[in-house]
Amino acid sequence: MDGVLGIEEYLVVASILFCIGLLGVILRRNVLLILMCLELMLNAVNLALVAFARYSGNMDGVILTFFAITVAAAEVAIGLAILVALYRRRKSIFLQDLNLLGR
Amino acid sequence: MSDLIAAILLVPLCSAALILFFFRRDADTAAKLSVGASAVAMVLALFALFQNIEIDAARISWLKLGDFELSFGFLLNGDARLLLFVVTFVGFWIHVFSLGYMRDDPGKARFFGGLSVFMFSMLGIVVADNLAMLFVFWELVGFSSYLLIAHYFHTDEARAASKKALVINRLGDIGFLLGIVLTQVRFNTLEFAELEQAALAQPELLTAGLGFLLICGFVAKSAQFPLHVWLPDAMAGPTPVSALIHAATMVAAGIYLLVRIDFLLVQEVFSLIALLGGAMALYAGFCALVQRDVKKVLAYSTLSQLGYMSATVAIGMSGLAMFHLATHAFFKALLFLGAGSVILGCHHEQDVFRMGGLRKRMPWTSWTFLLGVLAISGVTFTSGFFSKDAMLLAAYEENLPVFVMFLVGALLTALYMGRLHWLIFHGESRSKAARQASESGLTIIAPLVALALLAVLGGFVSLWPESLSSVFVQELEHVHESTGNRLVMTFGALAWILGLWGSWNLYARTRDEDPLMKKAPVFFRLCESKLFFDEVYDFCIRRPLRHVAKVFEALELLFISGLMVRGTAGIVALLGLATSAVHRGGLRVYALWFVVGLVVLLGYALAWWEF
Amino acid sequence: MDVAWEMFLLKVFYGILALVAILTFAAYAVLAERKVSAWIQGRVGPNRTTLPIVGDIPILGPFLRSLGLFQPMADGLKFLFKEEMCPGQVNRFHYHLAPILALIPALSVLAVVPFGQYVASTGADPIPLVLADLDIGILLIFALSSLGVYGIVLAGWASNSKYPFLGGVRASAQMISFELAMGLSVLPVFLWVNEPGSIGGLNLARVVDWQDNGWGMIFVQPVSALVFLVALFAESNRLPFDMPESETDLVGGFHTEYGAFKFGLFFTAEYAHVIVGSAIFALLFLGGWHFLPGVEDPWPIGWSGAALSFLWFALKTFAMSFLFIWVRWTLPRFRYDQVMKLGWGKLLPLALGNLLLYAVLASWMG
Amino acid sequence: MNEEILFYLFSTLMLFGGSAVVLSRNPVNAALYMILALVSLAVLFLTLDAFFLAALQVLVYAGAVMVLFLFVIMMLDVDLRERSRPNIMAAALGLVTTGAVVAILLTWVGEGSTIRPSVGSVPTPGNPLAFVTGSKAFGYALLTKYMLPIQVAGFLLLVAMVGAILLGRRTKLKSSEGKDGS
Repeated sequence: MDGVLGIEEYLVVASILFCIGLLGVILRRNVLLILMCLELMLNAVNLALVAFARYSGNMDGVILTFFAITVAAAEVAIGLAILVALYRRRKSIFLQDLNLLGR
Repeated sequence: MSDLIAAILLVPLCSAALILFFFRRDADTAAKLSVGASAVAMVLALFALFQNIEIDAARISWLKLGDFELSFGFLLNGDARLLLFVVTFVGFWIHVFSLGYMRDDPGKARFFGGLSVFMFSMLGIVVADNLAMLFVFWELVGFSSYLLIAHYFHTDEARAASKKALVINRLGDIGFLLGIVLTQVRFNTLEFAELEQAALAQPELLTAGLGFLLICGFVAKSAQFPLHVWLPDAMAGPTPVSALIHAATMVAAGIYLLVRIDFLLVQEVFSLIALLGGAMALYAGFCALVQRDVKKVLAYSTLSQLGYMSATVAIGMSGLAMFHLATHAFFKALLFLGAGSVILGCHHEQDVFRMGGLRKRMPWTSWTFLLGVLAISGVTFTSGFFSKDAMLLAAYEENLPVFVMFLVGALLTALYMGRLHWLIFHGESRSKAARQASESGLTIIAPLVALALLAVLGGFVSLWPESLSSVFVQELEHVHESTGNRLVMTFGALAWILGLWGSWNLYARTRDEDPLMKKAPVFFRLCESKLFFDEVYDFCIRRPLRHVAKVFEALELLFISGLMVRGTAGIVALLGLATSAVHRGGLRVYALWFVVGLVVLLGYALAWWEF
Repeated sequence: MDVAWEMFLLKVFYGILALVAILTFAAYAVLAERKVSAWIQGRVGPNRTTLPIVGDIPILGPFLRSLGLFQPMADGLKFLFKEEMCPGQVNRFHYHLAPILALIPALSVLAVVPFGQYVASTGADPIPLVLADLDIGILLIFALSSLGVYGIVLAGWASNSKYPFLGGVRASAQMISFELAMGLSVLPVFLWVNEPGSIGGLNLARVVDWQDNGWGMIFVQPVSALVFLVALFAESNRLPFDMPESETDLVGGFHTEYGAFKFGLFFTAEYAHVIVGSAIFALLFLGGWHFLPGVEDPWPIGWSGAALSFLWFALKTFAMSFLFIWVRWTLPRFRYDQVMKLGWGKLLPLALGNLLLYAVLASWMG
Repeated sequence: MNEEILFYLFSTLMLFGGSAVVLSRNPVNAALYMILALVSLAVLFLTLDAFFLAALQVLVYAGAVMVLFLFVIMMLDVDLRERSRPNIMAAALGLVTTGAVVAILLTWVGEGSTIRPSVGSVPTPGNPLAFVTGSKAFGYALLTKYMLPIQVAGFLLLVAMVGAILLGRRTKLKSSEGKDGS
């Protein structure tokens, strides 16, 4: 059974997920959704890391993912706090309304 | 006892600082603080003078550049002691006078702050023991006089006058600074004591050029020819300022400088100063004769008296100059304060032809002013008589042309001062303001009385304490022993009697216009034009300079403002415009660029792997 | 059919069995709730429902009827056959999704909850009866139960109505708050169980093993047990912490707009929560299926022993469930801010201090 | 065999969830799809024998992070649907560049290993940092090699907590000030 499922399958899935997230970041205007898409990208990287760890038989990648999850939690907490503060100030969470430069 | 001197110096400074930082809104406190500070300074100065203390050699290093070292120290010899007394004493009474004069002024706190700064810088000049320190305080005096002249900064006149004073003083100070630098280069020291020794040891180092440079400062500060034009204009300041600056202290600083550095000056310089001084005594007298503004009359009178002093210094009798400086400080301050009292009484009316008949309404002012007039005219046994007589004697012995000029000057002095007094206090009141005038309060009368006492009695040398009179008593005795004593005294008496009598005849029953204008119109107009000095300056200096300035302005507009400032700004702005086209705060655009960068990076990495 | 496939089918079978069991329990827990509340309030409770054949048995039938044992069936049928109402203002998709999301985590937790032991005749170590004997058991329970909040939040939001929304927001805040204290309260237990030299891990069965002398963990770590119990009440939204559905101020809380079968799902989910929570408490602190303190387990070898151990464990679980009901009908409700203060201000520091204390103790004892 | 089924099933689900996040107009839907993607990812972790991480993934991401997201979405309680369609140019450009990234990544991926080392359940004394299924390895790694990072991470969480509290509080003060002023 082993050997059928190689690392490249995981990496392909991870890179596709990463690009989906990236596309979301580029296309979406809602800051909330952009944050979510960033989380998607982060998770794609997590998947790749775990796959690397599993295929190299080493714990490091998994531990790194562990830290990534920790940091992501902190990041989301702060990001959402900023978002709520922004919303209270500007009554909008759409990027084009938050832009103070240009236009 | 440097500490005591330092205390005298620092008390006004502290007062100024306190007013600046804490009492700008609290004018009454500021005034009390300033007056208190000047009182403390006077008491300390009197204490220092009557204790006859010696100055130890304690010096504070201020600036050290390689071998070159600048330090602050105190030199308190005879003339410094005399001037210290004059400045603190007269300064104190002027402060007291200001309390009354400036009572309702909106800028009262600012004014008293300025007075304190001025006291500080003036005292600094008095006690300085080297040229560098003197120069620092010299500039501070210039700055504070600028502040005070511009007190009524909302009037164009005061603004222009303060600017003029500042610019002309800078002009002189440049020469002075160059002279100081040259002195340092030649003698490798700036201290008066060391300089004196060096000048005695190497007289060949003294040149006319050095002397001319050094007296530039004197010429500007003492408003001597040809830089005298600022002083009459400076009357735009409040009257106490005119009294303080233009009678007792600031203009005296020039004379004082001359006395301090007279060992550095050579004969040619002295000759020039003597000539200029004599001419000034004459010229200013003529100008004063036709002025309508009471303060301008006094200003030209000051110029004339300064001419006396500088010429006296130039003919080698600096002690007599200091003596006249002191007595002049008393009676000129008295006259200015009296004029201030009159102006206050007439609700800021300064035209003498709109006054008249004030004798009964302002008796104290009238009588003290009369004493001042007598003193300045050199009426026998007033202070002015003693000092002026001595100067006439000295001139008679040393330099006859100067003597003649002095004599005519003395006649003119009596003439215009008499004119002033008759016009103000005698005859009929010629305006509503004059008819409604009333005597001023105690804070104004007290200084008048105190200064009148000194103006009358200041000439008796025996009344002076030893430590103050030492500077001039010797020369005084010397000139009195000379042969022409009696002759000169007669001439002097003739001069004031003639002057006062003439003025009584001319002006005692004047109506609204100057009788001289009818009797000698050409002479009158010549005097009124002040010999076209302002016009000549305007034509010879201001207009050509304006053209030069226009050229420079064009250059600046083109190169500095245009090419360098706007040009660099333009380049930056262009760059900014270019970059801001990408950088518009669009988060998604940033992300896109990020991805593009990622693609490039990955592509590069991939290609690198395949190679 | 190969072995793996067989194992897979077996697990599916067991899973279905467990589901049926838990749903039955939940149904009867509702009955218990009603009966106990009636007794506490001096009433009789449901005693009318009966079944055609069983109820006709002479003495036993009326007795069962008076106990209300047939009531849950009637209730279930009622939920099933009521008209499915859907209010006009709701977000249809989320409105229907919410009860499903509420029930799934409550039930899926079962997978790692051991419910008995099987001792093989060879005299080997007893094998815990559990669907998935995972190393990370307690972590998975926390993970899955933390998903339960979505059902409530979504229900509150999708109802598009004020009170449900408030209930939903309250529920999510409360669950997030108390989850922390709960996790921290369990840590000392595992700290204690994972002595040096042991295999280590977060397996629940191992905790039960550690208590095989019959002395429950509650005697060793009473504070942990207290914090866990309080947090359990809050997590399952039971009184005195039933903020999300406090009838007096929010009408029905998040399920105000729900009726019929969807309401039944919420209902079931809540009781499933109660029962699973009771079971976990019994496992962690009451010694699981082990017999009384100081008494050797009397379970015989083989399947009969396994059944007995399961029954004993079920007894403990029911006792805990009874405690839940008892508390509900005894204590008044907290105010919302009091709940949050209790969570962050009291329980969390207490749990932290407790963890610190046991960490120090563990290192001191080697 | 099972793993393969799981992998294909859940990676499809995950990619579907991710795409739905990007495409859905309603943020609540997006959040729900996000949860789907995250849980699917947890299952993928399971297929990689990373049980602990899978549980953690569900606990932290699905259980806490996404609840926060939902919480904020509901708190703001406005119409969060995007009003305008995405810029065609931006969409095209984004598609092209991400496509390029995918292409490059995929060409890179082709040379991977297919050999999956067998794993034990607990770390061995000889190789304590080897990949194992048990959670004990985490404890071991975190307390030895990753001692400093774990402390830094803890500190980071503390800072984040303080920051979040501060951000929330300050805006509250600001808004009350605004009320006073108006």
